[in-house]
Amino acid sequence: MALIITEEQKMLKDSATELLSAKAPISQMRELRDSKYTPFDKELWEEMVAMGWTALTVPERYNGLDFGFVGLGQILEETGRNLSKSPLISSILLGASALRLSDNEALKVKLFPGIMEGTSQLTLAIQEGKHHQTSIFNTQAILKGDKYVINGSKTMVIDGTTANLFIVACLVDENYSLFIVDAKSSGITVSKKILMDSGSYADIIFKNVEVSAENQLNIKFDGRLFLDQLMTISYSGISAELLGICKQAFDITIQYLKERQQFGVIIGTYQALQHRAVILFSEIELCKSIVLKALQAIDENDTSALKYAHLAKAKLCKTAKLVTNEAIQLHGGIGVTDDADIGFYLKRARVAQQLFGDYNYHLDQLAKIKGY
Amino acid sequence: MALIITEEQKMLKDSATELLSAKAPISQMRELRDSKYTPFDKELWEEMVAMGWTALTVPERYNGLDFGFVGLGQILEETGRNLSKSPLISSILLGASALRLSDNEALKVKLFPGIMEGTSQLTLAIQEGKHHQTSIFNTQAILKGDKYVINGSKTMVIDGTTANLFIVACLVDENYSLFIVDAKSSGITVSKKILMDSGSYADIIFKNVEVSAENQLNIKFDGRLFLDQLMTISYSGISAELLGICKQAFDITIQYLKERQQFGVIIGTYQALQHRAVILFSEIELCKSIVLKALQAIDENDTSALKYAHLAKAKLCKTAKLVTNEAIQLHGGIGVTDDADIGFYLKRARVAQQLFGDYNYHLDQLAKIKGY
Amino acid sequence: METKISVSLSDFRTETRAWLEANCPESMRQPVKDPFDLFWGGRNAKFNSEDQRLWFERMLEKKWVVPYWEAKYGGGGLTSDENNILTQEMTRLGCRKPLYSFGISMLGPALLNFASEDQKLHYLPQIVEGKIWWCQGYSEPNAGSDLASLQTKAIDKGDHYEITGSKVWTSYADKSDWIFCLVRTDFNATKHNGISFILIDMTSKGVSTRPIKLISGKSPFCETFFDGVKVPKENLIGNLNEGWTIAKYLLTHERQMIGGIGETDVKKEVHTTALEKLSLNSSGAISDGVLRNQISDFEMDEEIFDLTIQRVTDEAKTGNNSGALSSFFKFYGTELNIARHELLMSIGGSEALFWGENEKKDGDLARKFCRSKGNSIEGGTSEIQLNIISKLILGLPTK
Amino acid sequence: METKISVSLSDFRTETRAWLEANCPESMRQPVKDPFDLFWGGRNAKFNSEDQRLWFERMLEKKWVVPYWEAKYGGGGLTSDENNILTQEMTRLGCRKPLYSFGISMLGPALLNFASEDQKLHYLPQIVEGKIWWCQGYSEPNAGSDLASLQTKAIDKGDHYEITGSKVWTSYADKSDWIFCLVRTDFNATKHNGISFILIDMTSKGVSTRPIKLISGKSPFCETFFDGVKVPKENLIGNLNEGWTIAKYLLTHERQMIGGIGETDVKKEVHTTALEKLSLNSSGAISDGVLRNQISDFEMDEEIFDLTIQRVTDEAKTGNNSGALSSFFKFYGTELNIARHELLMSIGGSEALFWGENEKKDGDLARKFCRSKGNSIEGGTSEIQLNIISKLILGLPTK
Repeated sequence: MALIITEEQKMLKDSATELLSAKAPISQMRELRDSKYTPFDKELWEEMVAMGWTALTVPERYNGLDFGFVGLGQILEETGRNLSKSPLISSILLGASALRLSDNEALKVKLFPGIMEGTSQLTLAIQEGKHHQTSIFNTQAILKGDKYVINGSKTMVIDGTTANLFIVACLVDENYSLFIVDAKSSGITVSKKILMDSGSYADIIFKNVEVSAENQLNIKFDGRLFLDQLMTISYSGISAELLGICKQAFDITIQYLKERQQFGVIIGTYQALQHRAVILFSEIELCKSIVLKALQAIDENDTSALKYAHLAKAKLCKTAKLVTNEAIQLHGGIGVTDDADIGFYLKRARVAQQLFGDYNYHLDQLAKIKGY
Repeated sequence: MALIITEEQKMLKDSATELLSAKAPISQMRELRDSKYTPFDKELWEEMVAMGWTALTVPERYNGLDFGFVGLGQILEETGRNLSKSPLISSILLGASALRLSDNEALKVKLFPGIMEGTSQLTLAIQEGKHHQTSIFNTQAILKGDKYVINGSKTMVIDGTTANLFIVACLVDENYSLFIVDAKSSGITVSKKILMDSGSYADIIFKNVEVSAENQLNIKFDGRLFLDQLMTISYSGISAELLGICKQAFDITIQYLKERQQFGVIIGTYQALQHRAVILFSEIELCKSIVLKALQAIDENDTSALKYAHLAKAKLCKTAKLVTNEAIQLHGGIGVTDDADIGFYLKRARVAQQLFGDYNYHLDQLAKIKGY
Repeated sequence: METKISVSLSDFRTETRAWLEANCPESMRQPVKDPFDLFWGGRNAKFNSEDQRLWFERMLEKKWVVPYWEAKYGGGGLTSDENNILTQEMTRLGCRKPLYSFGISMLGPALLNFASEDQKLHYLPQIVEGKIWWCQGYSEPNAGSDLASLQTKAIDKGDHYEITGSKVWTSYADKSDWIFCLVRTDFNATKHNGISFILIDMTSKGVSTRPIKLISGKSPFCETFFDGVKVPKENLIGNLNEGWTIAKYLLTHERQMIGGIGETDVKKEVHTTALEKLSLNSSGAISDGVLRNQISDFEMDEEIFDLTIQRVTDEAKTGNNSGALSSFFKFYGTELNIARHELLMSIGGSEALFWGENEKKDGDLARKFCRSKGNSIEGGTSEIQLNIISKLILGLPTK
Repeated sequence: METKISVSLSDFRTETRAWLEANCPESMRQPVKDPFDLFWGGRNAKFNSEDQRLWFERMLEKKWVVPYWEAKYGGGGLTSDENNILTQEMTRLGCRKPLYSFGISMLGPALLNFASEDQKLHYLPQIVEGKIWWCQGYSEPNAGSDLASLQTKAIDKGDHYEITGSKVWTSYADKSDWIFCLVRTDFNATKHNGISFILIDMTSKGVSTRPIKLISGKSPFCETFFDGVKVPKENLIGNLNEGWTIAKYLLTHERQMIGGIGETDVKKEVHTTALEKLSLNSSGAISDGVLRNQISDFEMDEEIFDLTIQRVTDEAKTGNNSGALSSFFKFYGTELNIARHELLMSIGGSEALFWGENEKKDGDLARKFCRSKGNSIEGGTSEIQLNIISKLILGLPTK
């Protein structure tokens, strides 16, 4: 299929551009930060629900729009551009996707409505150490009667302080499994962590947390495959956000190069800066291609989807690092002041780079996939 | 001690500059290549002997000058600048150094005179695979009566077609050992290989080659330590040559930037090219420091000498790659023609980068030395 | 997702495949080892093998030497979709091109866009039939990146031009029959406005050539000298003094070719070579961890670059395209090819350094490595491409 | 190799070591946690601890606050060798500087080189005694890289200058007593020739400051505004309209400081942090192979950069030196520091991203990372340093 977005996807993207630039520009993010790091603006969230973004990837049989991940990616790209804060990543990219992949029909019927209405907010608790990986968990779920008892701890849980339902990745005997756990369950301790992007994350300790066996997301579906597919979506989705970050940081910088004067000339006339700007442009051109390919691969059930997702996250992490660093440097002094917006792109990029694995991790996975 | 060369070392360097620019400029190297890849000019070699370069690192008790490796490094830097071809690397940097490190007094007394007179030409046969390493050899020497019998094969033997004595790194039981083997011994097959630098190298097969036990270079001296010290010298010496290559390729390129005109201006006025030139300058500044430090460390028996040698070779390999590539690119079309000299620097650099381990190898060793 | 394929195209593919399988000789489906083994046509055309002759004649008869040109110019008149299918099927079977020719890839497009109908009818069919070996005369010793400062002059002598000057980087000039050339026809105009595009018979009196040796060894490149060469006025293509327009058009074409767009070679993945040549650790990974990462990073960019060619091609079909993107492809594609050769040299270690004394047989890897250094220079240096992108795509100002 | 050490220097080292051990309080030998914990002196000087007061007073009495200035200016009159030994011994014991002061590091050298004897005798001893907290007024909102285009004007009013304009990046301006400032005294001269260097009392009427917040959080930087401030004419340092000479001299000084020359902190090796924080594979190597290589490459450059400082310092002693090398150190040193923080962030992973709500206590690593991005901008951007090196060392022409 053609590596371009369809007219419908383009319309969705345009509507996202419109809504976010009107209702969630970067000034909103600054205000939230200055209001004691408020996680997100509730009104904006309601607007997103009204726009149908929360239903975008939900299958039609659950009354969703089933519009696909290319569509969700367009929205995430725009939230990246505007650094808009909302539970889209935690509850939709991660939460709704986990539910979509689940073979627990009862759970799907029960939870999709709340997710789509935005009244129920999910998030994924998977990471345990300083770095993302999906091969070893210490968190265990042990079956006792008709309940599982979960023990372990998770970190980097996005919106972990506002979500009402956690999807917890556990080991059940030797197998991977995911459970829906109510945030209010007894035995759960949530510690709020404000990270560099002014976002609200949580460290969560599960101590003898009881959860009904009915809350297991994968019944017959192999946990390893489930996780791989969920990660394919996560890597690609975060990459789409990083693409928006790169594009906007680049655009702002090019604009600055066209305006700022020193030594009596516009600094954009300096060839050394021009060539550096073109390098950024070129890398972003590559980023556009792999992000779209990774998203299309999900929608098409491409057997190489995981590879494309690794490629996307690896490339986007590398490019986001380059672009945000160069963006600051090309701004000069103003670039390191809090008054300028460009620093926020650096800060969000670094967090998004770590989320679900950095460049190093994905590069290593790519080599492993190819067998070297 | 101060990280500068002494007055005496400076004088030696100046005399090398003088001799080589007069007798062994790059045009000589071109002529040798065009004369069926002649390995080196014999008259030049006699001049070098007359200058005392072959005696430079030989201890005074064997009638050498004992001038030290900083001195030899200055000469190698100048041969790098001029791409002069001679057995200095094979017979002096490697051969004389191996003998100097040896605890076989009789062998030293016997061989040093010929080496210094240039009548005897040594070389080192150590590498076996495509890449340098010093931890595994398949070449074995087995004691039978008063002789060792050597079996195995070696590659990348510098001047292997003109040397009359090979220093062969072998395994004796589980231990490393080095033997002086006459090139004419029965059982030796030498295959000439012309490499990219137009230099003459050899693949050598040893099949039941008998060598007197008296020819063992290390009697009580541990073979591993022997090799480490010999490699410390080799890495540092080749790094000195690479420094000369980098400096000259850089100087030629800067000169070109000051002369070549396009679009009605001297291309050296273009800021993008200026900044790239400064990056090269900066990296070469670092190279100067580490090469000198590595050479001084040998002369001072610094316990960190091997670490400095790894640092030198790693940094010089990386910088030589950068500088020679940029030198060609900054020359534009003329840079890829055989008429221009700059291409010879690229070709010699790539060979010198591989000799005794590339950037990758030395970077890995550095991490190992530091325990991570 | 569903893709709609029109029935006729699907039929076309089936028929094409069958025809190629039946008509392309086995030896013409093998990768090219030696560039001199290709068929270039020309007055002194010589086939290197019976299969090569057969393959050319069959394709000529089928009108598929230049399948996408109109029939009146000797082409096959295929639609863009049909031509793509033919290319895909040829790539799938590994079929060589029946004729290698700068006439097809460079002069042809210029003629189609800028020549008179008479000129088209005269030259294009000859190109298709491989009767003329064309070469290109653009750069001069002092007009490389600054091509428009070229000084080869064509003086109006009434019924003809008299041409004096020299060109460099004329590929195969020593074997070619004709050259298409940029010459200065007005020395008073600003430099871009006094240039014309003209065709010159290489057998004309006063034309001579000298081969250029590269750092990789011999090369097809030559210097070409014009010493008062008489050229009929009807050999001028397009308007007098408007040759720069044609030059710019052709440079864009050339960049796309060098940048790898439309290339049909299937490149062997670098990691495959690495697995064959390098030692692995206990978990099956390449022991040299630095090299492993370099390969992985390179293959990441290579794979994504290919996707980018696809994306931009797809976007172009919907009408979104910028000509300056060819500069981006040229720049990035050649940098990747250079990086690829650096990696292959790293993997090969001392083995890859082998040069040997026989240029034709020895040192393939090392010579290709050296040759790759020219990629970021020929067809407009990387620096020129960066300047073009900065100005035309990013809109950064110039002083 | 033998090194000759003069007996008296050897004695000096022994005595110095003994004195420092006896007189430097234990708490003054600990690394600095919070920059606000340093003693900066000034009119409103406040010691943060009794030890800090003791240490300053003892060093002042010993004349070692500025040990290398002449005694008549309040210095210790040490020779260069003696001063090096003192620095080495202080570093060895981890002694803090008794007084942090731009008066010592920046204004002092300018006064020594350009001020009248009266001015030196007036200002230098006050600096040594920590009586005045000095700040620096150079950059302006539209005069950053292009510093010489500064517009803060000093108008000659007979017995005084009247100063109007604003400065940015004035560190600690809100706490300082006096500012040394570049101002424009001739609007008709070419931009480098109309600048003067002047000292201004921050309590003068019309001076105000506003703090600048950085991406890392609060900072010591301020904007400083001058609204018709009266400054006595005797506060001018050096000749009228020749302030640019002083500025260039001081910028070289500043670059050396930022580039890390003369820095006495012993930096923890990055791989040590990596070994503490990262998982290792069975052979004891860092499992993340990419990170391992990045660390190794970084430490290679870091170690060799330190050797380069040593080499250039040693060369300078023999009289071989180029002032423009300070640009190289500034450029390369700051790039290394930025790379170091990128690596520490990589190693720390999600942990390193912690920011927290309490700027003073939380997110040390992430905030330092953000702060490091300013290194290649402050004190002259990397681009400016590259321009300087290109021109002054490589001798590349400018248009």
